[in-house]
Amino acid sequence: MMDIIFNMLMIFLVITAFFMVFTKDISTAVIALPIYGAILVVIFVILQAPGPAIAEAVIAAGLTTVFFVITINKTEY
Amino acid sequence: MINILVQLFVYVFLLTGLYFLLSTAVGMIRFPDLYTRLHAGSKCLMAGGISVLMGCIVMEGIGFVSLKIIVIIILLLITNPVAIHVIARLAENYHFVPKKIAKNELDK
Amino acid sequence: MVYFILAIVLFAILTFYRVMKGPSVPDRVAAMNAIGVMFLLVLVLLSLYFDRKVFLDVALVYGVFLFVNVLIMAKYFTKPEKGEVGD
Amino acid sequence: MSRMNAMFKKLYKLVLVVSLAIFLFIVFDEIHNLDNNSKRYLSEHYISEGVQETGAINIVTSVLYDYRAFDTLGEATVLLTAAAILSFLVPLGKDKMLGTTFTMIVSQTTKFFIPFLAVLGAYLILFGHLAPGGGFVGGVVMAVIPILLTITYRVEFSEYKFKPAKKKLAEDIGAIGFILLGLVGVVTGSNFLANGQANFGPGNTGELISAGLIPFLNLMIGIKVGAGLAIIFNSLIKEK
Repeated sequence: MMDIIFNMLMIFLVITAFFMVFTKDISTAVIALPIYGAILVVIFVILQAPGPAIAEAVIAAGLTTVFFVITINKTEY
Repeated sequence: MINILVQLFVYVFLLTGLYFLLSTAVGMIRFPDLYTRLHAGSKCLMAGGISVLMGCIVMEGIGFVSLKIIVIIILLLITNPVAIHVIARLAENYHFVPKKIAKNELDK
Repeated sequence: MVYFILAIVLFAILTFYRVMKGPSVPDRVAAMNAIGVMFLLVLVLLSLYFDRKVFLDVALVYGVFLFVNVLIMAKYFTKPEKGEVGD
Repeated sequence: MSRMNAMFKKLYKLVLVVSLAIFLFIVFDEIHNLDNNSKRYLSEHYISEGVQETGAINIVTSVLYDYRAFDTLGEATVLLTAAAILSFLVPLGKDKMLGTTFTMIVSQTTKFFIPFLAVLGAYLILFGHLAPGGGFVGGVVMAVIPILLTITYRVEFSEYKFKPAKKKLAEDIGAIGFILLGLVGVVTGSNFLANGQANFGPGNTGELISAGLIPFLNLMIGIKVGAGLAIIFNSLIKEK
């Protein structure tokens, strides 16, 4: 049963990554970035690795988004 | 006997939470307007989340783990309404006119 | 227990439709907030399923950073996109 | 014809990404084949002997701060360089970025929220060798406090609460303290940043003060990362 959840999360991860790459608007891509981080956190927890999971929750879902948002506000998009 | 009762409470809480989370997902898809979508994202989501976490507390019993889950409940109760309020403030910049409501208001 | 986790992941995938489709930025931010809370619940349920209380720390830290994300997106996404002002 | 061209371009991009993914999958499946037992003797040694040698329960921390501590020093140096160059390039100025004005609700919530963040960050730093977390994660959680102050109030209030000179001093203390703690290993007659080999008293595994130098290294990295990220954020948000 856990295999089905794992495979579903992997497919969701691929969908999110393709959406982030192929969308037209920059702000939409930045909004999709924390979702990508959240899916990776759940996958790491299923694989029994809490250390990389907590680092992923801090870096990909937290800091990268913060810096991207400020950089987008400073540019003309 | 008491074991069966605890199991029953857990299932009731979790199923209630799942119902509210399903209504959150359906509301996010089906509602026509931004403000109604915010309504689905605040109240239904918090009801579902608190129900699921209460089920976890009942399942776990009194201990260190349930204390941490109570901390998570307090975190959600503080942060999520403020997050929705902030999103509504963001929507003011875009000058939204909700079509279906605004027409009726102007006709009167 | 596993069926509940499966159901919540399914609801998160359903809510992702609003991120893809949503006509404006606040719609997408609200849907992102909903997906984040759903994954937080999945993390708590997984920590009870595997019976390791260490995983609750991950859920706590993720909740904090979800709030910070929503706050900073609402503060600094201010320029409306061209031709997409409406409901 | 142009629509045909655009469709072909889109299809070309998709085929490119898919073929790259398949190529990477084949290559990594060939290299990191998990069934191959002969390549994993180092990780076997870490898993079986790591707790006795270093005294830290968390194996990730024992690898990061004992076996591979020199890499951690390199990562910290990257952050130090970034913070130094940003604060050098953006010396002074005011916060002129456009932003939605927040109401009193958000500022009051921030006031309630900050002590919670401080407790969470201190817990993550101090229990780095017993639970997941460690210096980097705890430092980032501590750095969220000036970021929240900058978002809800202004940059001026944030820099009145946390003075830039003090933040720079904290970052220097973190960087120099890490190297001084590493030099303790040289004094006792073994390598730089040696912890398990130099026998610093692993103590009873599982207690708060155990595992030799690892909690102090965690503390130094936490101070350094927190101060550095706060400096980077405040420098990015200011403009001439």
